[in-house]
Amino acid sequence: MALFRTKTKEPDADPVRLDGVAFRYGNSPNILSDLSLTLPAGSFHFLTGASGAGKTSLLSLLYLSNLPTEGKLSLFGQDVAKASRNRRATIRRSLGVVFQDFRLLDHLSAFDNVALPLRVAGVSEENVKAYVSELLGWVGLDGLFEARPEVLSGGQKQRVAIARAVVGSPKLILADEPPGTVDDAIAERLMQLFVELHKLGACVIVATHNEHLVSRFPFPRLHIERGTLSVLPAVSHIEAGE
Amino acid sequence: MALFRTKTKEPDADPVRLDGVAFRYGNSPNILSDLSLTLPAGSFHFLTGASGAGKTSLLSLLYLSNLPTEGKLSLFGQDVAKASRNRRATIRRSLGVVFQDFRLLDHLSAFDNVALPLRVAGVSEENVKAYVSELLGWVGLDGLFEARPEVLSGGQKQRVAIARAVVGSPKLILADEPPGTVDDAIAERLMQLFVELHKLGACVIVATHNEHLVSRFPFPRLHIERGTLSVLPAVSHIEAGE
Amino acid sequence: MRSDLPTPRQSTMGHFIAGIVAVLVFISGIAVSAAGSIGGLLDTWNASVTGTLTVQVPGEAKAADKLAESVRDALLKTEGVKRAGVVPRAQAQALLRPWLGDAKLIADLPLPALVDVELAAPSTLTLERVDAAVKAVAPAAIIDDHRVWLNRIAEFAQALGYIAFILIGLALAALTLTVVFATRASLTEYTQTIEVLHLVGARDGYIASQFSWRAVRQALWGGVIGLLAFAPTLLALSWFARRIDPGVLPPISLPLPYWGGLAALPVAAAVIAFVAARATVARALRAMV
Amino acid sequence: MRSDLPTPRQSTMGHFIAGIVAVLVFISGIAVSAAGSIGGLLDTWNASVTGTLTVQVPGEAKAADKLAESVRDALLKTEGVKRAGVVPRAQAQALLRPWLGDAKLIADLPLPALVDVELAAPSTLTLERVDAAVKAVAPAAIIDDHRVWLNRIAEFAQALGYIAFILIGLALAALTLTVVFATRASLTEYTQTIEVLHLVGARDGYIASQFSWRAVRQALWGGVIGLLAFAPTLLALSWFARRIDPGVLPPISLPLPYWGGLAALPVAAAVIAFVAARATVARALRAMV
Ligand SMILES: Nc1ncnc2c1ncn2[C@@H]1O[C@H](COP(=O)(O)OP(=O)(O)OP(=O)(O)O)[C@@H](O)[C@H]1O
Ligand SMILES: Nc1ncnc2c1ncn2[C@@H]1O[C@H](COP(=O)(O)OP(=O)(O)OP(=O)(O)O)[C@@H](O)[C@H]1O
Ligand SMILES: [Mg+2]
Ligand SMILES: [Mg+2]
Repeated sequence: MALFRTKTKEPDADPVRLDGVAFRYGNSPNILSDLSLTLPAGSFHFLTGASGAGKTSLLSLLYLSNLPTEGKLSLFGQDVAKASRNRRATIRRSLGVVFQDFRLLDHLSAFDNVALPLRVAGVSEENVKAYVSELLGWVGLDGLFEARPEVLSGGQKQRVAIARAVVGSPKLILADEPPGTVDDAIAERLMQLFVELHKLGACVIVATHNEHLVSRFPFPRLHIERGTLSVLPAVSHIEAGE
Repeated sequence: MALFRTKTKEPDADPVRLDGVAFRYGNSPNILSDLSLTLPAGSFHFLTGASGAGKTSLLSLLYLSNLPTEGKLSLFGQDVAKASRNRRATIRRSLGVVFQDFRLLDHLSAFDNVALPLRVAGVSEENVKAYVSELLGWVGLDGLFEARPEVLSGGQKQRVAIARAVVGSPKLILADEPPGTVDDAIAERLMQLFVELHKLGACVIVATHNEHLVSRFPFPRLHIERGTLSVLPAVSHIEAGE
Repeated sequence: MRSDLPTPRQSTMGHFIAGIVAVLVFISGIAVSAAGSIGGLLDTWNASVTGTLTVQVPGEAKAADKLAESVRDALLKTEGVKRAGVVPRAQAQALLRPWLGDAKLIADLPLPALVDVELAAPSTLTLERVDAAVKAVAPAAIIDDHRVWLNRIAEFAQALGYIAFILIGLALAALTLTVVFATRASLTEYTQTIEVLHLVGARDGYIASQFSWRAVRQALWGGVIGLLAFAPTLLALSWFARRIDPGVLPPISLPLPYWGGLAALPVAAAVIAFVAARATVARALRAMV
Repeated sequence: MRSDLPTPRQSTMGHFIAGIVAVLVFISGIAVSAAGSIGGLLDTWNASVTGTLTVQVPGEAKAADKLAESVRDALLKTEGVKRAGVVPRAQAQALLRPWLGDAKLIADLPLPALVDVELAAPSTLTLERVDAAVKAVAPAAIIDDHRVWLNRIAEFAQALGYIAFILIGLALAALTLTVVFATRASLTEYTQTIEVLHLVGARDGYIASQFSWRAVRQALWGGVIGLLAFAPTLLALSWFARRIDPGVLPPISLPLPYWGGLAALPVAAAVIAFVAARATVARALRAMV
């Protein structure tokens, strides 16, 4: 599988660095408090925690949808709170995000949805076509290039969302419950995408409830409980991609 | 647990009866073909099949969002194709549906979303308050009664959707990937809701990819493959609710 | 009726439908009052121009003057006549001076006696009455009724009335179109709500009435706002008109029936919104099984 | 520019903004042309009423007739005079018949000679020129210029012009308000799209320009449709006006500058839509990190 353009140059700074980060919505109590953590390039973590623990909230800080209420968050060595809006847009182009609710654009075909990050980044239409077609084939959506999200099944939508997240060969991948609603054969393939990018040097975080999934891969877990984060060792030591 | 009003009178006819049903969207090829099946009251089935196999499509026939392209579908002994629109509305009030994409109303609080089927059916506000509060508590959403879906986490939204589906003590329950994005303790509770209703005489169908879930409960599976349905025996014989 | 729908505060389109109706009611108000004022203005002007006529009573001076007084008395009893008076002979002679020049000559002329008449409401009917009254007393009298002017202005006013009518019609058509348009657009925001209500077993009538009453409230509300914005504008316009020249323009003001019509605009908008909402929801529902 | 947004075919609000602009341009067109036509109509009428005047040349019949001919010749050379002619004495005498009755007596009267004058463009300036020309030839001549009428109608037309101006202003204000309103409402439909574009790394300027150009296209399109609907309406109105009475109403038609103004309406709507869209998207983006 050669789905991704290899990076010739490793990012200089750690993709994710949290220093005493706290976060809350509006005036409600803290959802996350005093998180300090550095995730280097080429790392792979699961993100676990009960429903409502704050997994999506933590990811929303990392994909720059929210800013920390306290503390400092640096992505690729840049303090996101201090970065200009255009700078943040540039950082976002190094991210690949699978949203828990997919966030596909209903008026665009599956192909155009996946192509969106490339087009926004100004990739040539020729390359867009090549990358997107290959990736959609890989996630098992051959023949559905022109289908709009409303005619896709739940699992098909999720695969489009995952393809969109990884199409730009991002250096930081944030996936919220990615293989939740697909059968195991496909879940395996989707995980392989992340693992492959991880091997190419990307920093990957996969939020999940699926204990089966967590136990299948030898990756450490970030566990959120009562607003604080702890790093737990991998549940399993079976090598991925077998 | 006494969450549900017991039915004094069993429904006379089988909740679900398919006779040579086929279904396709528009002019595309058949998604489902020649399905014949009767599900009696008090039955519990898992619905399995690969992503895109047609699970949601089959459920959409049962919750009267689509009509069969061919064949006859009867719910509670009534041919749905021949029923008047008001008649169909009445049939829908006997259904509890958990949609794969939740379909909560964004402008209503969690409480009002769950209350919707009761209010549409004209239940007194006093009873609405009692039933909805108890149920929301049961699914672990105490304190989130007034929260609107946009501030809920993915798992919390799903629990609201499930509460809405079961609040009216429906006689036919159709759940599309219900415990997909919640942790196992909560998944267990949610399954208990369905099992309890099943024991009270409801006919339950739960579509899922989660093999762990399927293997935990001693219920037979309806399996969709290449457009046809086969009934497979239960994977496990461990008694539910232990 | 309990509402399972977004409250207006949460609905952009709810505001929008009210806003659009406000603007359109405002415009319709302007159209109606422009038409009304121009009509009224022409009427007033028309009256000031054509509300006078002159009766010539020919004959020997003494006799003619006597007859002229009888004609005046008869006219004063005629319906629609506001004022009637015999023109003093000296004044009548003065009228001829530019033509004849020689004052002495004029005094000797057998001039007719003149009766100056002012009508309360110049109309063909009044003119016929005047004609009959005069002819009864003095069959030889000639009525100079400036009829050419009267006809011309009456025709003009009538034509303007037709056009004003058409313009109001167009404004109302635009109002209708826009309310229908805005209602339908606002309901696309609610497609998901309609679908969910449908799926939890609500009947079509229940769903349709929820949305149509909401649309009615919004249109009414917008219509009232439009009227409230329109009233001070009318006052400002009329202040401005008075400032120009109190003589030329009568105060711009609307006859009572026009106000009635304006007040009916929000109601009309509400009715249109109701029908449009019902039809739109019914169509959305028909697409659902 | 490549569009990552819904094509108008898929967008209710896209249709809607075009529709609203069409309706408003149509209304503005009606307002502008009503004002223009009423103005033009009053001008024409004004001219037909006051474009004539009578010069009385007093004196002994023969001498007066001679002098009247000189006056006529002088007037024909005066700028602004369309036609001038001596009224035959017999015709002038006929005018007096109702007053005097006796034909023989009239023939003996030292009536003034009359010159009937038609002006090309009645204005104070023209009247002054006529006055000067007449006085130079016949100092004793009297000019009966219906000045009262002239003043009255001129003032009325001017006042009506002011009001028409205000009405056009109001229509344009309504157009502006509605375009701003409709643009903002239409963009709420796109909030999700804006958010997703933002999340995949599009810059604010890129997102704003996508939406503002779309709004421009929709407003322009709507404006053109409004104009296209308006043109036949104007034709129908003018046909209707001609049918009533060709003498009373001159054909309703718009002076060229008005057409220019109407053609500018879609452009104005587009500019407003552009600014409103930019501002709305900018505000939506400011709410995102
Ligand atoms: N926009 C918001 N405004 C206010 N509160 C919010 C918002 N989004 C989430 N919350 C609250 O923050 C808490 C954490 O939510 P979050 O979505 O991060 O949970 P999660 O760990 O992703 O859960 P799940 O596994 O169910 O998706 C929840 O209690 C939720 O109600
Ligand atoms: N509205 C629609 N119009 C046309 N095709 C549709 C529509 N909805 C679904 N489909 C197609 O029908 C097929 C079955 O879809 P369905 O949603 O029933 O699958 P599913 O078994 O629920 O899959 P998943 O597990 O991924 O949710 C898919 O190929 C999908 O693309
Ligand atoms: Mg989450
Ligand atoms: Mg499905």
